Amino acid sequence: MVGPLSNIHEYLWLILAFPLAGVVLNGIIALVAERPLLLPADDHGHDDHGHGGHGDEHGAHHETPGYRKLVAFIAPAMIFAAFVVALLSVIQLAQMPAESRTVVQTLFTWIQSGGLSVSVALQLDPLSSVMILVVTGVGFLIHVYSVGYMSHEPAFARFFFYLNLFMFSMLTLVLGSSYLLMFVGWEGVGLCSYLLIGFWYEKDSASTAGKKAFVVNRVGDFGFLLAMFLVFWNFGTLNYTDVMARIPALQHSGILTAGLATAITLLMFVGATGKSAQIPLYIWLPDAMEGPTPVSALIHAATMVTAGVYMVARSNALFMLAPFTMGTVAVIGAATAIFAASMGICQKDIKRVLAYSTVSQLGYMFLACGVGAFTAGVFHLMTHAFFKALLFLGSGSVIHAMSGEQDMMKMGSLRKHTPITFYTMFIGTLAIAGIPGLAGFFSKDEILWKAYSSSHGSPVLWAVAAVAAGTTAFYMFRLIFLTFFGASRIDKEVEKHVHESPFSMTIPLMVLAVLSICGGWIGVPAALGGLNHFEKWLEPIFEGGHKAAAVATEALSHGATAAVHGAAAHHDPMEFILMGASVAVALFGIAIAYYLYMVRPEKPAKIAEANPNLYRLVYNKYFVDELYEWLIIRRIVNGSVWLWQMFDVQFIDAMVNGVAKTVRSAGDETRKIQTGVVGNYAFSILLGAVFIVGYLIWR
Amino acid sequence: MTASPNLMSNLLTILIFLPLAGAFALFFLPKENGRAIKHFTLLVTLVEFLLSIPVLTNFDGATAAMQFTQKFAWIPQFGISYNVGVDGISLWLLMLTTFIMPIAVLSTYAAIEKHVKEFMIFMLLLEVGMVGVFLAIDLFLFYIFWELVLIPMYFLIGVWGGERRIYAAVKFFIYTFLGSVLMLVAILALYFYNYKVTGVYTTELSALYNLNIPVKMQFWMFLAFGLAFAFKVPMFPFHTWLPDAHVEAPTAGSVILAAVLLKMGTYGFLRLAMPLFPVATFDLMPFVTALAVIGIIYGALVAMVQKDIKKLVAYSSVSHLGFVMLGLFALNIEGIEGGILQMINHGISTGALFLGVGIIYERSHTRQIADFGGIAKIVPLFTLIFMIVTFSSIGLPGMNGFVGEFLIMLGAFKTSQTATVFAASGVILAAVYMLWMAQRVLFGKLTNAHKLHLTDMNLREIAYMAPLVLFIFWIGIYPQPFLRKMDASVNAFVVQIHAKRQAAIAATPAGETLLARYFDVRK
Amino acid sequence: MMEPSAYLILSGILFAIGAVGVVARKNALIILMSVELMLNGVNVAFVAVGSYLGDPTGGIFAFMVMTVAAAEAAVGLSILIAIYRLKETIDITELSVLKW
Amino acid sequence: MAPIPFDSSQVMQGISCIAPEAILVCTAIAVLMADLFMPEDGKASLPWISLAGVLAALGSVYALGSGRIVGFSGMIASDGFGMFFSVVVLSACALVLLMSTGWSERAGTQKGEFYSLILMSTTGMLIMAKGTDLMTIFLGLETLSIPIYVLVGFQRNRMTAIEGALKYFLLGAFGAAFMLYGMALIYAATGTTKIAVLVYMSVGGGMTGSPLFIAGIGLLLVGFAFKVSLAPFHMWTPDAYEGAPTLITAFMSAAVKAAAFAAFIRVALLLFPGVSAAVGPVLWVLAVLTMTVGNFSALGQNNVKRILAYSSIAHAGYILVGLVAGDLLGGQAALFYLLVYAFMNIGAFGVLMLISQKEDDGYDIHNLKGIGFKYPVLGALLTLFLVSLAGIPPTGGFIGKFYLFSAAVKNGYIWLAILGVLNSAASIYYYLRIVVYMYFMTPEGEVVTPHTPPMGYALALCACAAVVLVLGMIPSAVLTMAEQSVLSLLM
Repeated sequence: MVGPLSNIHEYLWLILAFPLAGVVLNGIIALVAERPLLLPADDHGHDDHGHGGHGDEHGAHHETPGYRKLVAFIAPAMIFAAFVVALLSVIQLAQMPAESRTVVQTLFTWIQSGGLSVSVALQLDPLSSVMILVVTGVGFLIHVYSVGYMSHEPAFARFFFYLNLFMFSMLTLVLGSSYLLMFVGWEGVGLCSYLLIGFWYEKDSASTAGKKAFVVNRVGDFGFLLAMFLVFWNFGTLNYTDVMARIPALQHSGILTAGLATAITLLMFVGATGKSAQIPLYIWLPDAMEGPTPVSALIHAATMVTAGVYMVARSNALFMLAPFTMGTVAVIGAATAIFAASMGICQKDIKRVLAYSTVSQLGYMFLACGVGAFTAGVFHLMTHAFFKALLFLGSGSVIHAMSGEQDMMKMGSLRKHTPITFYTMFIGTLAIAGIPGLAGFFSKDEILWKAYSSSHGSPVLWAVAAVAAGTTAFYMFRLIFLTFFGASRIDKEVEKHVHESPFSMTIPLMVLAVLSICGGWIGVPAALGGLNHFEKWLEPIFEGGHKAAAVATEALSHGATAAVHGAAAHHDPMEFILMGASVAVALFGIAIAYYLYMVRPEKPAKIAEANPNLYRLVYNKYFVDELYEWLIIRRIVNGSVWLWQMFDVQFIDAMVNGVAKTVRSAGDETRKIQTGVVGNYAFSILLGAVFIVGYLIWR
Repeated sequence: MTASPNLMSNLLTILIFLPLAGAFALFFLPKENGRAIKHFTLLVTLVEFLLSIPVLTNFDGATAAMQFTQKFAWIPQFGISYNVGVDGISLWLLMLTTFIMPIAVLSTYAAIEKHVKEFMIFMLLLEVGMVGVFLAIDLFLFYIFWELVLIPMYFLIGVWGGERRIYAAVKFFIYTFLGSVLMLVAILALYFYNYKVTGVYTTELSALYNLNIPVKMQFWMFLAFGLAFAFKVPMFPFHTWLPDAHVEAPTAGSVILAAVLLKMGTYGFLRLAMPLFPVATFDLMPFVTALAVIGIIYGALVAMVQKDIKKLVAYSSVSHLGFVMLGLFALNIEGIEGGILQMINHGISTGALFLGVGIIYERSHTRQIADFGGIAKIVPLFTLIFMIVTFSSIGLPGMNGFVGEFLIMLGAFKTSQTATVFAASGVILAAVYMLWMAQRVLFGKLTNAHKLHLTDMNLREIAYMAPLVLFIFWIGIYPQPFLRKMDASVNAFVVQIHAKRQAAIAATPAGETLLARYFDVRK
Repeated sequence: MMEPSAYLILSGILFAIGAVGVVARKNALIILMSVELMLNGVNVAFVAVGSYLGDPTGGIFAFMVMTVAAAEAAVGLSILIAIYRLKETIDITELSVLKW
Repeated sequence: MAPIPFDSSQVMQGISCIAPEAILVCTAIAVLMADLFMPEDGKASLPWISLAGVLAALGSVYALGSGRIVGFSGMIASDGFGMFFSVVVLSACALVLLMSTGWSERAGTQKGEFYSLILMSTTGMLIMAKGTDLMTIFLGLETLSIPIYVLVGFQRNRMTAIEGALKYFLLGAFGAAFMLYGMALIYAATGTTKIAVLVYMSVGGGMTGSPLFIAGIGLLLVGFAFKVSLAPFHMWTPDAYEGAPTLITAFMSAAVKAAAFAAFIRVALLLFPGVSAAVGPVLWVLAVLTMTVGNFSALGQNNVKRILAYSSIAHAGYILVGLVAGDLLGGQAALFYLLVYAFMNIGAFGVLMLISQKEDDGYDIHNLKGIGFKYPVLGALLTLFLVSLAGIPPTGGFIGKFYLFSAAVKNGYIWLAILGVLNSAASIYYYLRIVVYMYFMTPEGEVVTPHTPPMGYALALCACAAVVLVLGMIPSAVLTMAEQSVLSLLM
C-alpha cells in the first residue's frame, strides 16, 4: 500500500493516526447523521426550538441508511490500515540486528515542567511489536465481526466511534515510549471500557457496570500514579529506555535499593491488578459483560485487560530487583487463576463463564511474570488473545443466534443450527483447555513449567496452576456441552429464529480458530524440539531485567554469579513429566464435564442440592461484591453523609451561623441598655465620668 | 500583531477600565431592550478578550520581569501608585478572565430575564475587579480590586439567585470580607515595617519582595494574608460559604465564581503570601498541605453524597482547589506550574460544568439529581459535552485536568509523599462522585421526560461550550504554550523563595523549633 | 487671700449634688434645676480660683456660664412646655417612646 | 494710669479672623428679617438666601487662607486646622440647606427661624473649631448646641421629635456641665484657659503630678466624648437622631460631630501627649467600646434612621482610633474621615429623606423593599453611600478607614486595628441589610413612591456622591490638605 518505503519506522505514527481518523470520522457521523435519528420520535430534529410537531416519523424505515454503510467501512478499514503499517514496521524491525531493535519516534513534547519532560513518542521494540500486532490484528477481526453483530443496533456509528477510540488508546498504551504515555493509554482504554460497557446506557445494570469498571480501575491507577512519581524522582525520567539505562548507575550509587524497587513495583502491580482484574480488584470484569459481546472480546479478553501484564513485562528490570514483589505477583496470579476458575464452574450466563475464565487466564500470565518468566507471560497473553477472542465472539454468535439469550440453561443442541460457531468455539475450547498442539497448550505449559522450575517458582505454585488448568478444562467443556450438545432447552419462540451468523461474523471466527491452533507454534519450547522464536524475539527486552537482578544478587552475596539463563538451557526430564501431568489434569477435567453434563445431565443439580451452602457461595462468587459493598462502599457513603452533616452542617456552618446569631443577639442585648429613660442615660454618663476620672487619678 | 507601542504600554490599563466604561455606557441604555443590552455586554467582553490577546502574543516568556508595566503616582503621600503589569503567573489568569467573561455573558441570554441592565452592569464591574486583581503589582491597588469584586458578586447572588439567595449572598460577603480586613491590617503592618527598614513609604510589590521580615512577624502576617486567601480559595475548613453561594447564584455567577473568583485566593498566595513571607511559607507548609489534602478528600467525599448537582460541583471545587493549593505549596517548579495550570483547568472545567447544569436547569427548573435520569436519550449532544467536561474534571489524560493534577502531584510528591498518597486517593473519589452523578442524571431509564421539558443544546449554547471543550483538549494534548509562558516567572519565584529560606536557616540558631520561633516558648 | 481648696470642695459638692439630682429625679424640671446647680458649682470654682489668682478669666468664665445657662434654661423650659402640651406630663420615665 | 492702648490693626485682625462667623450671623439675622416681611409664597427663597450666606462664608474662609491669624488676644485663631473644619462644616451646612429645598415644605420647616437656627449653629461650630481657648470652645459648643436643641424639637407636634429634643437637651446640658467642670479644674490647676499656655505647661509630662489637672482633662474628655457620642456617653444619640427631623439628623451627624471633633482633636493632639500615659488607655478602651456598641446595636435595628444613628456612634469610635494613635498621621486621618463622613452620611440621609413618606414609621426598613430596581438612581446612590460607610473600595469611606487604621498600626496599636477591622466586618451586616431590602426583596404591596427631588436637592446628592467617589479614587489632594491642617496645629 505504501510502496517500497526506505524506513517504515518514520511512519509509526500512522498506527495511531488511522484509528484516530476513524474516531474523528465516526464521531462526526454519529453526531451529525445518527444523533437526530435516535431522538425520541416526538421531538427529534427540532431541538433548537424545543417543540417539534407531532407525526412526521421519517426515521422509521428499515433500509440500511448510507451513513451506516460508511461507518461499516471506515471503522474496520482504519484498523486494517493500522495493522498493515504495524506489520510492515515489525517486519522491518525483525530485519534489524537483535540488540538494536528499539525504535523511538518522537512526535512532539507533551509536558515539560521543571525536571520533567515527557514527549509524545512511540517506541517500537520486540515487546511492543507483539502487542501492536495482537491489538491491531485481533482488533481488526473483531471490528469486522462487530459490523455484523451490531447490525441491528441503532447507535451504530457511536459504537464504532467508541471502538476506534479504544483502538487508539490501546495502541497509545502499548506504543508509548514512557510510563506517562502508557498511563495515557491506560486511562484512555479505561474510558472506552466505561463507554462501551455502558453502551446500552438505558440499562441501569450497564451504566452501573461501566462506572464500576472505571472506578475500580482508578483504584489501580492510584498505584500506577504513585509508582510514576517514585520513578521520576529517583530516575529523573519516565522514558522506558532512560529508566532502563539508568538502572545500573543507580544500583551502583545505592539509590535503587531493593526497597525502592519493591515500592515502585508493588505500586505498579496495584495498577496492574486493577486493569487486569486480579485479586482484589477483579470484581469489575464479570460485570463488564454488560457491554456488547464484541467489546467483551476485544477489551475484556484480548487486549485491554492484558495491559497489566504488558506493564509488568515492560518493567521487568525493576520487578526483577524486587523479589518480594515477584513473590506477590506470582501468588496473586496463582490465587486469581484458581479462585476465578472456581467461580466459573457454576455460572449460567455464557459470557460470565468466559469472563471468569479471562480473569483466571490473566492470573496465569501474572504467575508467569511473578516467577520471572516474562516471555511465557507475554506468550500466553498472545495466545489467550486468540482463543479468548474466539470464544467470546463465538459466544456472541451464539447469543446472536439465540436472539440475545445468554443463559446456558436455556440453550443446548445448538451444534446443529450453528455449525461454524460450534466448530470454531470447540477449537477455542481445546486451546484454552491446554490440549497439546494448540496454541494454549504451549503457552500454558511454559508457564506451568516455569512456575515449578524458575528460581522464583515453587511446586505449590505449579500445583495450584495445574488444578486451575483442570478446572478450566472442566468449565469450558461444561460450556460447550451445555450450549451445543444435549437436548434443546431453548424457548420455543426463540427456537424458530435460531440461525447461523452472517459471514462478517463467522469469518473472523474462522481466522481466529486458525490462530488458536497455529498461534502457539512460534513459541514451541526447546524441550519439544521447537526453536522458540518467540523467546528469542523478546530476549532483548528481558535481558536488562536479568542483568539488573544479577547485579543486585551480586551486591548481596559478593561475587556469587547467578546463572539466570541456566534454568532454561538444559532439558530437565521433569519438564516432560509435568507436561504430561498437566495434560492429564486437563483431560480429567474434560472427563468430569462429560460425565456430568453429557452422561448424567441431572447430576449437577443434585450435587448443588446436596451442598446448598457451598453452591450458593460459589454461585454468588463468594459474595465478594457484597462484601465490598458492605465493607467499603456503604461505609464510605454513609461516612460521607455523616461527615457532611456533622462537620459542614452541624459544625462549621453551625459555628458560622452561631457566631452571626450570637453577635446579633448580643447586639440586641446591647440595645436594651438603651431604655429610653433620660435618667438612665445620665447615669451612664455619670458612671463613665466617674470611671474615667477615677482611673486617671488612681491609676 | 502590529499594534502601536502606545497601545501596548496602555494595554493593561485599557483592559482594566474598558469594562468600567462599558458598565458606564450601559447605564444610559434603555432598560427595556434586554436583548440589546445583552448584545452590548457581549460585545464589550469580546472586545476585552480580543484586546487581551496581544498581551498573550507579545508576552515574553523568557523573562521573569513584569511586562506591559504602567505606573502612575496615585497617592504619593503614602507611596501608593497605580502600578500594573503582567508576568508568567498572572498572564493566564488574566486570559482566563477575559476568556470566560463572554461565555458567561452568553450563558445569560435565556436565563436572565429581570433587571437585565443591572445584571450586566454588575457583570462588567466584576470583570474590572477581577482583571485588576490579576494585573495589580501594587499592594494597595491589589487590595482595592480585591474588595471591588465583592459587591457585584454579592448582587449577582442576592438578586438573581435562588431561594436562599440572601443568606448565601450575605454569607459570601461577610465571610470573604472578614478575611480581607484582617489582611488589611497585615498590609498596614508590612507597609510600616518597610518604612521602618528602608525609610520609604511604598506599597510597590517589587520593593516589598526584597524585605527581610523577621520570622515571627512573617508568621503572623502570613496567617493574616493566608486567612484572607484561604477564605477565598476556599480551603477546608473555611469552605462552607462556597456551596451556598454556588447553589444560589445564577449560572453566570457560578461560572465566574468558580472560574475566576476562587483563583483570586490561590493567586493571592502565589503573588503575596508566599513571596512576601517565604520563611513562614516553608514553616507552615505542612499545615497548608495538610489542609489542602483534607480539602481534596473531604470535598470529594461530601460531593459524592450531594443531591443537588450544583452543590456537588461546588464541593468538587473544594476538592480541586485543594489540589491547586497542594501544588503551590510543593514549592517546586513542577508543583507550582501544575498549580497555575490547574487554576486554568478548573476554571474551564468547572465553569463548563456549571454551564451544563445551567443548561438543563433553564429547561427543567430543577437541579435535583433524583429528578433526572436517562436524559442522554433526549439530549445526546448535551450528554456528549457534559461527559467530556466530566472526564476533564476527573482528570482523564488527554484532557486538561490531567496535566495539571499530574504536575501537582508530581511536585508535591517531592515535598511530601504522604500528602500525595492521600491526594492521589482524591483522584479515585473524583471518578466516583462525577461518574455517579453522570450516571444518575444522564443514564438509566428515562423516567421523567415530560416533566423536564428537555431539549438538546441550541446553537448559542453550543457556541459557548465549544471554546471550553476546545481548551479542554488543547491543554490536555498540547500544554506546552501554556507552560512555557510561565517558566521564567515560576523559576524565578522558586529560586527566590528558596534562597530567602536558606538565608533564614543560616541565621537561625541551631535546634530552634517552630514553637520557639513563633511563640515565646522556652525549652 | 484665702486658699481656694475649700471653695473647690464646695463646688465639687454642689456639682455632685446636681449630678445625682439629674440621675435620680424623674421630673424633667427638677433635672433641669439640677443641671443649673451643677453649673453653679462650676461657677463657684471659677470665681474662687480667679479671685485667688487675681486673674479675671475666672470671673469672665463664670459670667459666660451664667449667660449660657440662661439661654439653656429658656430653650429647656420651652421644650418642657411643648412636651407638656402634647403629653401632659414631664415625668421622664413616661417619656420613653424612643428607645432600643 | 496709662491710657488703654487701642490698636486698630489688632481689632481688624480679630474681625477678619471671625469673618466667616460674622457673615453667617448677619445672614441669620437677614433670614429672620426676610421671613418677617416676606410674603408666604416667597418663603421658598429662604434656603437660597441662607445658602448664599454660607457660600459667602466659605468664600471668606478661602480668602483667609490657611495662614495663622490670631484674634482677640489669642481666644480664637484662623489656621489651617480651623480652615479644614470650616470647610467641612460649611459644606455640610450648604448640603443640608440645598436639601431643605425639597424637604422643608412637607416637613413643615419652611420657616425663617429654621434656617436662621441652622446658620447660628453653624456659627457656633466654626467658633468651636477655631477656638484656641477653653472658653471659646465652650462658647462655641453652646452656640452650636442651643439652636440644635431647638431644631431637634422643631416639629413640636410630633412626640418623638420633642422627646428627642428633651433628651438631647437635658443630657447636653448635663454633658456640658462635665466639660465645664473639667475646664474649671484645669483652670484651678494651671491658672489659665489658653490652650497654648496649657501645652507649654504640660509638655513632657509637666502636669502629670497634678490630680486637679488630670481630673480636669478627664472631665474635659467626658464632655467631648458626650458631644461626639462615644460609648458610654452615646445614649442620647439614637434617640435624638431618630426624633429629630431627618434633615437635622443629617446635619447633626455630619456637622455637629465634625465641629465637636475639631475641638476634641485640637485638645487631644495638643494636650494629651503630655498626659498620654494616663489618657492613652482610656481612649483605647473608649474607641473599642464605641465601635462595638455602635455596630452591635445597629445589627438588629429596623428603623433606618436609627441604624444610621448607631452607625454614627460606631464611626465616632473609628475616628477615635486616629486620636489613640495621637500623631500627625492619626490626626490627619481623623480629619479626612470627618470630611468623608460628612458627605457620605448626609448623602445617605438625603436619599432616605426622599424615600420615606413621613417621619418615624416612614423610616422602617421594610419601606425600602423594591426601591433599588424601581428607582435605580436612588438605589445606586444609597448603595454607594452605604458601601462607603462600610468602608469598601473604591469609596472615600475606605480610604478614610485605611488611613485611620494605618495610623493605629503605625503606632503599634495592632490589636486596636484588628478590633477595628473586625468591627467594620460586623458593620457590613447592617449596611448590607439595607441593600438587601432595597434590591433582594420584593414588597408585598406597591413599591413606595419616593419624592422627586428639586434641582438643588439633586445637586446636593450628586455632590455627595461625587465627593465620596473622588475621595475614594484620587484622595491625594485632600490628604495633603488634612496633613497641612494638622501640621499647622502642631507647629
